Amino acid sequence: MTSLKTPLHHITAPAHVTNANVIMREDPFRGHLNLRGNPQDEAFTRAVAKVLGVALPTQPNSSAEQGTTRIYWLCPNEWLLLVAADTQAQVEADLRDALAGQHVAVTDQSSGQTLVNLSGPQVDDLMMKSTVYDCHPSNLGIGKVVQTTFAKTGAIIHKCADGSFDLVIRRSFSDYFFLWLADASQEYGLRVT
Amino acid sequence: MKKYSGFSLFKHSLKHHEDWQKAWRSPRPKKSYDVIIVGGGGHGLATAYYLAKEHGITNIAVVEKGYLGGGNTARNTTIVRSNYLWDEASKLYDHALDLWYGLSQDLNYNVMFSSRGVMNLGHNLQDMRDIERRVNANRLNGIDAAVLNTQEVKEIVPIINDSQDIRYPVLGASWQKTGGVARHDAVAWGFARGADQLGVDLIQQCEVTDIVVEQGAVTGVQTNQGFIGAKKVACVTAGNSGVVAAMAGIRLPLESHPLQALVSEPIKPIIDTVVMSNAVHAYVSQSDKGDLVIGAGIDSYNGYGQRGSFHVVEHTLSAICELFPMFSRVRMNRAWGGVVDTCPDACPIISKTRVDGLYFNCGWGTGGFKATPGSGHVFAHTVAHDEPHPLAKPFTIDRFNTGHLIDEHGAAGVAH
Amino acid sequence: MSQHNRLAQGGRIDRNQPLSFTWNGKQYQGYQGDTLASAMLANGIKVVGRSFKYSRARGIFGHGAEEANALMQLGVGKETIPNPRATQIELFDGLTASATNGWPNADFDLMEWVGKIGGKMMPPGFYYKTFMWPEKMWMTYEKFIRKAAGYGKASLEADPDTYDKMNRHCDVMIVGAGPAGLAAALEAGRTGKRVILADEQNEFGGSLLASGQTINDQPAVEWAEAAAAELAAMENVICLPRTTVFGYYDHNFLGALERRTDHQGMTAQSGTRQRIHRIRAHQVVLATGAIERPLVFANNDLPGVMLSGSVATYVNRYGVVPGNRCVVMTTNDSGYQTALDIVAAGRTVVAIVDVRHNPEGRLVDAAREAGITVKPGHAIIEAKGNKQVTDAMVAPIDIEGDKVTGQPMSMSCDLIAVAGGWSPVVHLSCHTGSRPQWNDEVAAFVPGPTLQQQHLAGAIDGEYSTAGALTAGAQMGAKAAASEVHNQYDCGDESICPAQAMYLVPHTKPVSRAPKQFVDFQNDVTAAGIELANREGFESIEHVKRYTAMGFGTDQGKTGNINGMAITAKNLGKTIAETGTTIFRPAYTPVTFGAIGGRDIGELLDPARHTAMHSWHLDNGALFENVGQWKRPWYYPKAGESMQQTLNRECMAVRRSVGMVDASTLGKIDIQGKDAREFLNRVYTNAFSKLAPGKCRYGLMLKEDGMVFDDGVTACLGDNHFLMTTTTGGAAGVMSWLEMWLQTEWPELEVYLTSVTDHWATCSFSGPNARKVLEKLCDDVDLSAEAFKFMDWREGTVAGIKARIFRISFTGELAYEVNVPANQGLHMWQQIMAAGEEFDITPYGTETMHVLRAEKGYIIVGQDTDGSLTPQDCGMHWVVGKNKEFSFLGKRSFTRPDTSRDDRKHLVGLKPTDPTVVIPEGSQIVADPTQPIPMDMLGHVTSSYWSECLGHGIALGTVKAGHHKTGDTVYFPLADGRVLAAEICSPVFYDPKGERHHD
Amino acid sequence: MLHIYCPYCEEMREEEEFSYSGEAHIARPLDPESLTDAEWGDYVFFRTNPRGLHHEMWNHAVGCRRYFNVTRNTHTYEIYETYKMGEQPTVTGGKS
Ligand SMILES: Cc1cc2nc3c(=O)[nH]c(=O)nc-3n(C[C@H](O)[C@H](O)[C@H](O)COP(=O)(O)OP(=O)(O)OC[C@H]3O[C@@H](n4cnc5c(N)ncnc54)[C@H](O)[C@@H]3O)c2cc1C
Ligand SMILES: NC(=O)c1ccc[n+]([C@@H]2O[C@H](COP(=O)([O-])OP(=O)(O)OC[C@H]3O[C@@H](n4cnc5c(N)ncnc54)[C@H](O)[C@@H]3O)[C@@H](O)[C@H]2O)c1
Ligand SMILES: Cc1cc2nc3c(=O)[nH]c(=O)nc-3n(C[C@H](O)[C@H](O)[C@H](O)COP(=O)(O)O)c2cc1C
Ligand SMILES: [Zn+2]
Repeated sequence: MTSLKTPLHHITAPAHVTNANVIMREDPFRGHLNLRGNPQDEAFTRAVAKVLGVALPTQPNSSAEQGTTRIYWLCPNEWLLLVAADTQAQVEADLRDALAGQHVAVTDQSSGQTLVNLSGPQVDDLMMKSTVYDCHPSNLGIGKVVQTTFAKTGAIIHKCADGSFDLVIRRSFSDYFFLWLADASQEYGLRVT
Repeated sequence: MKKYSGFSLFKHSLKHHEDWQKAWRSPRPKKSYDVIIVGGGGHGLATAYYLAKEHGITNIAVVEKGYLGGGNTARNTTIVRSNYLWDEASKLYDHALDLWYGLSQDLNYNVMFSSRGVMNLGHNLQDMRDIERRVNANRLNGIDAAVLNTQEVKEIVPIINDSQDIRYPVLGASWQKTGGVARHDAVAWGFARGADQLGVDLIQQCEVTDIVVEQGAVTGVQTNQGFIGAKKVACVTAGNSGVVAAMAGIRLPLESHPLQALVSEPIKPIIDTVVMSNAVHAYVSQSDKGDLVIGAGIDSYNGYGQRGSFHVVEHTLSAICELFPMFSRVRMNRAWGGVVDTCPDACPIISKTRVDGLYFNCGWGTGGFKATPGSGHVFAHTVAHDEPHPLAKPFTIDRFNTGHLIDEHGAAGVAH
Repeated sequence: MSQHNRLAQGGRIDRNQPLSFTWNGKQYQGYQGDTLASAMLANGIKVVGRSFKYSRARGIFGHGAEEANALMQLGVGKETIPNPRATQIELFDGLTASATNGWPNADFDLMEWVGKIGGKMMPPGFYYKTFMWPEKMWMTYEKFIRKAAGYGKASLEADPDTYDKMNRHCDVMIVGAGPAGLAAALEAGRTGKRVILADEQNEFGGSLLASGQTINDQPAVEWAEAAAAELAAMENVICLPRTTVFGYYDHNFLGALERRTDHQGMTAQSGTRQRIHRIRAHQVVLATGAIERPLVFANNDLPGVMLSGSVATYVNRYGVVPGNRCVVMTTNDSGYQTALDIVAAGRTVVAIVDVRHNPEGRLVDAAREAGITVKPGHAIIEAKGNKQVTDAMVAPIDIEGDKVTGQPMSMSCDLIAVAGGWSPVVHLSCHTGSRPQWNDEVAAFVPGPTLQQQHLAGAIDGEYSTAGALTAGAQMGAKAAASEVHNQYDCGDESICPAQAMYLVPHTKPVSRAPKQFVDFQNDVTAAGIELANREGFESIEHVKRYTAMGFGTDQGKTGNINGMAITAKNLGKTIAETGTTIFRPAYTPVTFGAIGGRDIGELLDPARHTAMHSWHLDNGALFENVGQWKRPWYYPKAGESMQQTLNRECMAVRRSVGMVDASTLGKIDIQGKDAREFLNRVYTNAFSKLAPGKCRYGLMLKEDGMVFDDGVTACLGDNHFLMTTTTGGAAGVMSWLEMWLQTEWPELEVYLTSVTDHWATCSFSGPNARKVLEKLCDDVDLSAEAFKFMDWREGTVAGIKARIFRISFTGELAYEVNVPANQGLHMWQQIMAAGEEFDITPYGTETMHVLRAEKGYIIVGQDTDGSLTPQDCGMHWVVGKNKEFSFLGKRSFTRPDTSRDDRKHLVGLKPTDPTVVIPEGSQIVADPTQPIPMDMLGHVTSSYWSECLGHGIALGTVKAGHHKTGDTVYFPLADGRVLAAEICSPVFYDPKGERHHD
Repeated sequence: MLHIYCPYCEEMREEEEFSYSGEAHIARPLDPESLTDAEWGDYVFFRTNPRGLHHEMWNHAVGCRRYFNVTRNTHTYEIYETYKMGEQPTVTGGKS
């Protein structure tokens, strides 16, 4: 659909960088759904697992993944569901159906935020410049998800299996995010793919 | 007590300065006093001075847990101005400003009050509306005030970044030419010497640990130097007011927070006035010694540690470098913190309490240095007459029950 | 001039890499590895500056952070840096430096005579005693005082450099890479724990770099090099040379400044010049060493008087002997080592003057064997010379070191090395409020108890032997890493003879009459000055500091403070422990402002938030207004238009046809749960119990003090589902306010809140043709006035996109707000603009929005309110629920005596008497403009505009008892002398019956 | 620079992630209308403000957005415990 524009659609990527040690890739138009509910309530967790095909992670700062669906723990009663592009409406409807009558909330955030992957040999240094959170592998292990600061804004940071970072950033801050990123990665070389 | 003057300096220099007298005595506390002032900061010492000078009460002790003037008086950015928004506040602060003029002569102690002007910058349209409002109110109250546009700001402070392309450009400012800065220690010492000269006992290293109340009336204070009796006890303990009030079973509408400040290394004169910005959060002036004196923001948490968090300083210095890009290569020499007693309406409490003979003067928060002489003056009246000075009337503690708050937040932000 | 003080060999300099530099306009040479100070000394430069009160000539005194005299003006133009110490500037080719004070120059300073003659009149605090008459003259005196004060000059141009920061986390943070720090790092590093080792010098090794000792039979320097290399190879260890830990903050957080390029030139050729490491450590090992203490004697500030350890450092580390004939004065064995080093360098030691009466042992013997004269029980009571030392006056003293007991003799010399003992670098340990403790055994303050996870190793703890430092370092490194000690150290015989504590050296004259005995060089604080302060009643050490300015300088009293405290103690008959120290604060050494600011300047000062339509606004010439962090279009001027013309055009477009504003910035909170209504009832002044799905309602939010704090429209999306909007600036505050109530007070309410501000883009278009525009784009919603009423909302398809359409109006016209997911916001905006083209649809900004709403008397929270107005004050009784069961937030405050008064300031309309006039916003309102100042003010103008459609100015304002004064004329005395007048009227100027938006 | 344990995220986080929210355990009166002006004023404005042990609320603003309680020494800044909303402190009195 041409009418769709991601928050980062207009950024001007630095001209071809030969020695890019930080690589940014946006994963645009994913479905982002915010889910609230009581994890102690089995009716809730069961219903959600059924719809999503994967159990809700209930450990703090953890995530779960199944196919194109990914779930981030945000707080004891809140999760971010990342689903395939264009499926969010269906998933939302399915969840509403499955959870009818329960104290839950499902909220579409797909346009309010975007998923950005940061990788490259010096991405750890970049993260050290950008967030007060300790992104060292000993603290932010693979699969772990934290909500924390990113420069003067916030981000949800997920450590991916390949050592890269997935960041969920808010739409209105995305220009600032990129300004920061371009600036902080200047000494490393940034490529946008 | 010998008068200070250039001539006395000369005379003493011939005698190798061996004959100078003490600026104040260090007496042992008497058994009892007519009035005990708890807290030997600027406000407490000024209260003692004016009680003795204007109300003839000289059987007074100022008890100070540390050294005189060592509380917030020792650690503030010394900005003096009176351009507050509301009538009640601006009249009180302007009374103080009147006293600043001539204070050195009155005390025979040079407090180095430097009326170099104070500028409050505006960075957005609402800032400018607020500035217009405040300046108009000041003007009609007879307080020196003007609105400056960006060019006029630049003329007074040529080094300011007046680019309109920056994140929060300078759109204008309010300007009080009669405001300025003073040498904070000298203010405390001047009042101390003046009070001592009038017979007031200044007792240092004496911490009040309890306020003794019998049948609803105060009878004295318990201290680490023993019990001291008093007919009246006037507490001027700034950040520690909540702690002192609790000794008398009273709660106050105060929270004590760290407020930090810092200085650069001394440099040659580069900024001749006081520049303040609430929006980007930076305050700067240059002391006579040459250091840039910079006020940081308030730490959000309650804290009595006289220190705050580093990110508050970082925030302030990024704002300073934005406003004054040439200061970026200047270096921070020292940073410190005070404990400010913030009040819900950013105005002080000058008040009797439900305990007879117990008075509080507190809640000056981030901005009481400028009020030092005025605060002491009206508080002395309140204590002497057991009745608020007319200018202090709006600042009694029951305004938090009646709802008659005087909200200086909107216009003053951090009200240095 | 040649480097005539340079040794032919030795030291850690590279004689094959000569570097040239300029000092006070003259060219000199030094070598790679030099500091500016060592290069200046190599060239025989003696006078490096002038003191600031008495303009006395001063020379290099130390070799590192403790240096108080050698403050430089480094570089010129926009690159210049005021006040760095020559001892901490690494030499680079082309460096230029000059003195910060002295007129016409530092070497020949006319001000010296002012100091010499006037100095007597300038004891501490003299300015408090004079300059008072006439009162008006103070500002003139002050001008001269200011000119005389200060050291270097700041540039007048913007800094060409940038700075950045890194957030670091580690298990073990080790500060200082001397023997103790290196040993600690080796232990901690081998455990695999995350370790950071920082040292402010250019290379690791600390005092070892100038030491001739051996460690485990290896020369100390080689051991240090090997240790540094071993650590550099450990992946888990981060080595940060040239990095000063400047502050130790609560909960084991440390700030460190890394100088990345300062050793290469004035500015960074690429990347950032300096970097701040923000370090959160689990455990901290402080191995910051000790600073040598000078001795206070007459004229001890003459160039040529230096710290003994510094002299040794220049000799051993830099291959520079700062003089030919040296007299060493010492209270301990370390002076002997210096003397031996000087002799080994081929220069003369005239004598070692030892204040101890019976020094003996290893080093004393060695000195005697080397043929050096030792004068036990003596002291240098005075230095002689003009601009540089020529003689030392040496006299016998009593065993306590209090009195001169015999005739002074003169020793001709050009260098005096003083060794007064050591002051551990306790600074960092004190930053979090811990007070240092006096330790009699080492006659020094050592760190006191602390709450931080902190360990001490080496000289900072009074452990002054190298083996001791290494062993303690190893222990603490292991302990911090929760492991066992691995390495053992042997440094041979380090036995010493006990030191004698000594601070002020007696003179034949009393302190007040002796030549100046300096305690704090930078602020010209003398022993006599301290005595005077004590005499005048300044007894607390903090008073002494503040009265004399001792320790106020850029060195923060690193060499002077302890002596000053000892002198005070003696004057007051107290012990040093009782006297205590002043408080150590960050920064350990000065830190560049720009580095602390980091990258958060310029565009990055604060995030600028943009809506999905931002690029369109840019493309269409919008000027922007900052609203909170948001960039909102302010107005869209066309070529040649004045701002007022633009506003008139934009306003009339809305009133006559249709205009559109980007309302995406309004806060939006999605509220779900069966108790959502109850929740809304509690947080809003009005009732939401009966709001049906498909309906919207305006609400006011109060703080508990009863004052308006936010407002907005809430739509019922479903029985248990609402969408609340907030003001743009208030969004975050409202969200956390609501969450707070839910989470802390009312957890029993089944409600979930989610901020959806960023998810929805909002195109708000209004005007008589608004419906026609929408009709073109939407065919699945009955848009008729009867079916889709004012304050209704519908779900529908607009321009092919699923949207929420709200029929709400902030302009008083027929209006729709179309909400679509922001990914489609730009598209929707473009489609509406295209559909509206035939109606001349006009984009408008916040300014026109303000005019239009003011014509309708709608308030802007924060502009028309200021936290002191109740809903009643705003004339909004209609939105306050009278019969709600729950006492909504703020309600109780209405009935307080002051809040319930009927003559509070009320928000009213103001119609200028002269219709062409627009009253300036912020004007104060009076009833009687002829009243003399101070005038009685009734209130002020909160909003004021030219209303093009009404053809006159309009304003809103607060007026005392204004609701009872409709029809009264009030006045606005302006700064320019004009007095404007207006009539108090209803705030609703336009379409008072509300027919247009109901249409 | 405080380092605070979030009882919901179950780990230590940097001060920059949190916002302070004042004294804890101040219950909103159930029936405000029945209070005297003084009682209401006391609830809205008056605080204990101790030097020493303080129970206070923080919000993990940039993290999980939960409010929680902290027992902290306002003089030394030492944190003794953090605990969830609705829970009671275990460290009380005595310490200062
Ligand atoms: C960083 C900072 C910057 C500031 N900047 C400005 C500014 O630019 N302009 C301005 O106008 N104001 C400013 N202020 C505010 C100003 O410093 C204070 O409002 C003012 O100094 C208060 O004076 P005081 O005499 O009431 O308090 P203090 O000077 O704090 O005196 C109170 C005294 O009470 C003593 N005390 C406390 N408890 C006891 C006890 N139990 N027994 C005995 N004694 C006790 C304390 O030791 C202290 O000495 C600033 C404050 C800070 C911290
Ligand atoms: N002769 C004596 O009486 C005597 C006295 C004291 C020390 N010493 C010698 O000093 C050594 C003591 O070893 P040590 O390791 O304790 O001290 P050290 O002086 O060798 O090392 C301390 C290091 O810490 C660094 N440092 C200090 N503050 C810093 C900060 N804030 N940030 C970054 N770096 C900082 C210094 O630059 C220095 O390199 C021993 O070799 C001992 O023989 C001798
Ligand atoms: C206006 C002002 C100027 C100051 N200038 C300096 C200065 O030039 N050098 C310095 O070391 N400290 C300076 N200080 C800070 C004091 O040294 C000290 O940190 C402060 O009074 C707080 O006291 P404390 O640090 O002992 O707690 C200044 C303080 C104030 C209020
Ligand atoms: Zn959390």
